[in-house]
Amino acid sequence: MIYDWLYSLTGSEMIAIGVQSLLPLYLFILPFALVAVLLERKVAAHMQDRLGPMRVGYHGLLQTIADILKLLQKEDTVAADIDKKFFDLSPLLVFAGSYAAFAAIPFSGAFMGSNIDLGIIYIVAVTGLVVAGILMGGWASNNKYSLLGAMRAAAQIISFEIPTLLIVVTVIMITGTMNLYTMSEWQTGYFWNWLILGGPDFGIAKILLTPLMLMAFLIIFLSTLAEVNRTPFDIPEAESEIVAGYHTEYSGMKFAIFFLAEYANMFAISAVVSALFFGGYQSPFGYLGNLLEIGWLIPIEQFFWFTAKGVFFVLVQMWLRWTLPRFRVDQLMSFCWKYLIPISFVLLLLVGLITVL
Amino acid sequence: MKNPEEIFEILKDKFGEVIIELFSDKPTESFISVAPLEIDKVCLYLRDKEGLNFKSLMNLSGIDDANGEKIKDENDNEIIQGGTLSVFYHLESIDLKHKVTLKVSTDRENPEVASVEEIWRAADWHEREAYDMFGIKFLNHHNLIRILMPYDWEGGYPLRKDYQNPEFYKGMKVPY
Amino acid sequence: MGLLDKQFTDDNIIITKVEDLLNWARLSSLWQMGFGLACCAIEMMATSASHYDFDRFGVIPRPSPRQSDVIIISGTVTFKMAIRIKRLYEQMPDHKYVISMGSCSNCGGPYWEHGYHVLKGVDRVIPVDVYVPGCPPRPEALLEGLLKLQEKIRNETLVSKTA
Amino acid sequence: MALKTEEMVLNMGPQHPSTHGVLRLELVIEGEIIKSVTPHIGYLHRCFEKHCEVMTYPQIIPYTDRMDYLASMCNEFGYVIAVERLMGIEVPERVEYIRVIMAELQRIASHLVAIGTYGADIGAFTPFLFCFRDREKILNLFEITCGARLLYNYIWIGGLMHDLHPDFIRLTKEFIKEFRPNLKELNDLLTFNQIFIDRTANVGILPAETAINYGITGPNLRASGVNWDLRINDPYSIYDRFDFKIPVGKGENGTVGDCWNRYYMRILEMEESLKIVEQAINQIPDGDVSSAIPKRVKPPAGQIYSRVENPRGELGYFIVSDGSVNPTRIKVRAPSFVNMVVFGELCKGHMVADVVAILGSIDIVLGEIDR
Repeated sequence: MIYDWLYSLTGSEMIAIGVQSLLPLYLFILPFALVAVLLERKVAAHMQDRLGPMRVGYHGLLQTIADILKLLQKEDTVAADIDKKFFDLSPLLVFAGSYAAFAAIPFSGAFMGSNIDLGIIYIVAVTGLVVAGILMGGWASNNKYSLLGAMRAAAQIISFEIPTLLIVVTVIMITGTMNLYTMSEWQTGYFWNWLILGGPDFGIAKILLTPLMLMAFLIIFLSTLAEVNRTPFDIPEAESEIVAGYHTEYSGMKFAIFFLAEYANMFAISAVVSALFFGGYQSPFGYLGNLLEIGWLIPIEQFFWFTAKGVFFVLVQMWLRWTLPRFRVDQLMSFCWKYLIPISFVLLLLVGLITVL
Repeated sequence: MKNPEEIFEILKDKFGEVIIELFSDKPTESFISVAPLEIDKVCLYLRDKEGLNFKSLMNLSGIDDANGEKIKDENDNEIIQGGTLSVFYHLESIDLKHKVTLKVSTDRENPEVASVEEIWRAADWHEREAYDMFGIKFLNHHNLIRILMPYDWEGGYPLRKDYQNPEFYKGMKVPY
Repeated sequence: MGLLDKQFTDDNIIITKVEDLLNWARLSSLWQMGFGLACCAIEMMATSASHYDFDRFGVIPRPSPRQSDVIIISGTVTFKMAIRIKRLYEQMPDHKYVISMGSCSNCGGPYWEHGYHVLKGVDRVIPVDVYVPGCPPRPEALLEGLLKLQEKIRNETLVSKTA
Repeated sequence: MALKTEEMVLNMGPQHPSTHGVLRLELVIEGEIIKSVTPHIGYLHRCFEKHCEVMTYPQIIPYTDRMDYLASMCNEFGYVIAVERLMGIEVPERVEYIRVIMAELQRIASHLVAIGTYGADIGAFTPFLFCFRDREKILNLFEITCGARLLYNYIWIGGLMHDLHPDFIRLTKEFIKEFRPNLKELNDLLTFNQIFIDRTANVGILPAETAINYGITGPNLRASGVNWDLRINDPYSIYDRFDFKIPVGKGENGTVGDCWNRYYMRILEMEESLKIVEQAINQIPDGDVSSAIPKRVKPPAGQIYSRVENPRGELGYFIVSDGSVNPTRIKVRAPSFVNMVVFGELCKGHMVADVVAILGSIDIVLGEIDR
């Protein structure tokens, strides 16, 4: 859609692809990260009876911009005895992983980076790059805290991929597609058509599916939360134990890229969760565009709803972060292997039975 | 509940020569003077003997008596020669609620005291501190190294009365 | 200011404006190294806590020296610690600032005379930008010290000094 | 064939977010499992005992403030009691009451820091700020009393620096009224949070026998199930006039003497301290607070070991006097210093994350360990 329009505008495939692939970065990820960092600080501050940044701009609106500008100016320290190549590559890989995930995320009916059929599987797979990046950075830093953080991250992310994938498979069994666009379209209509409430097909299956889907949502939310290392699963960068985890040795812009990737990731998982269970970009109450018969309003509305759902889950993540303590590494593992994985297996079985019936 | 006099009598009967004297002049608390190399045996007895039960060591404290001869060295600094360094032990029984104070005095030039670290683990760091500050050597202590001062401090034992500051430590000036 | 530092020999309007922007960024995002030494550290924590809220000025504690811009020497520096402080300071990337908080780190404080193990002033090992007096300084005093530091950063320049 | 593994030595500190100051821990770890821990202290050794030998008795009071800087009032309290016992001074009733009020308020403030930082160690940052918010109110009470927020020099030998502010009683009552709900909120947020309990229960168990042998005192000893509090068992000042309980660890969520118990003791103790403050401000008599301050502090020759219950345990002052204006020797039996010895023993076999949990539960203050 956007691609077609760009193609007709410029007449060059290359430019169209180039512009389209960079669009999410400039239109969404960077502004979102800027807003999210500030939002996190403000949300945290207000939860803690504080005010948060107040001095730059109105209520500290420019705080993140100042931070980025400052980080740009900082010296890029390279300690002796580090593996320079991997050290430099690591933040890029981490960012690439979270950035590539945005390619398959349907922001609205008219705009998604790439409408690939494997959508959801692709996202789960490509975020695996993050592990490689973190492990690389932790190892190359030649710092024991970084190494510990990286090892924890690797163990954690790989373990939590399993329940995530199991739930994804469960969802695929119901929807019959891996394409996120088709999946969102499938949940069209009003909010009772969302998968969390059993999907659009009425009947006994919907009633049976609803509680199962609620559980599935909880599991995938928790396991993706663990995949992006947010509290209560933030053990790879547990500040009070291993200083700053895998990015202990990073300074300046490289650190900023890690930071950016973290916030991009936060949105990515919220987007996946809302695309799977909450109708993706679908509005819960029908469209204003349909009512007023303005065709171009619908994609914009859809974009709004999608962002709203995403930001809502990001806010939930922040809320959890500033409320809960953190797990220990073995508790985290047993939580995954003893609870999440068996439960998701059972869910898979039950949902399989229901869909067969 | 026993008062220091009774404990002194018990110890005197048991150990004889080792227990030297009971000092008690009010208003201060009384203490029992013990020979430095036998203190561990006395303490073990005090801990395990029924009716004494001194299960906990409240405090262990070194002290420089500064009772030696004050002379001037070649740099015109006053140093003390001879005399004693002492160690005070404050014991307490939590179940019987009585306390006793022991004191050992040892030679300033070669201060050696038997360690009670095996008897009360609490003494571990206290003894290391006394070693660090006064240079009192606790025999049979498993890890008698400096604790508060840097491990490579060469300026001597700071709480001795004749301690002189070194001029520099690792390139940093010590005096103001 | 990184690569551009002191690279220009004469001042002009563009440089001045760029300078202002860069200085503004630096002074409004001073990340503090989360590192306390002694009594003053408690007041430093109180300054970060809800009542005084360091975050208003964009100051957040970072656990790693690599990511911090300002180190607040909050308390008595002993010889054993001085070596480590020097090392921490060296580990911080450039554009680093030092606030010496409290009498002890200014000059040895109450331990100046008989403190055989106290470094009499942290400026004997690392350069200090702002001294905050007090034993311990009140949080307001630390905030004032931070504002003074911001003022100092505001007047930094890309132009190399002449004569 | 088994893989060859190597032990790794991890240096935690002196600059580390959760060593509560400048402690250095040398951890030998295998993977995440702790093989042994060696604490290295002395990074804040400020020569307190040397200063005592050259200062006069009243001049030492400000230095005692700076030992356990979270509980300055209690430190002063302990010191002046020791000197008063040595000199045989009787202080007026009003002074005793004010001292007790101050010491108990200080105990609450100190426990708030301990609890807050413990929450931060476990990963919950918000309770830390909530605790500091409440602590700020206590500091305001101290501030109207003596003008200082942290290091007071308020309790003098034989009396006080000056009398209470006229508003003090009213403000303290207001504080108590505000603080009780906040304490409940803290319990809901942190104490009975399941993740928090999972992290701290059954971790770092300290049996009573070991605790006594290691000389552990204070909340840490009581968490191990030993009912031992100097305010009851060896009463000083006027503590025998108040009605309060000594909380003892029961192992509600795990074993007696684990980290959670040690943490929970502090919550319970704050409630008891509130009770003491309430009773004291209701009973406080009128009087002159400076009538018993001696013109010249010159104790007779002799020695005394005097101790008080600090927020962290038994704070003892061993004072040797030769009859002059400055003491020959003052040795401080700092509770944190003694409590820290057992740390290496507690950590064995646990994980890296547990090290900070155990360290936080012991609640050390480095200023007191190193002096």
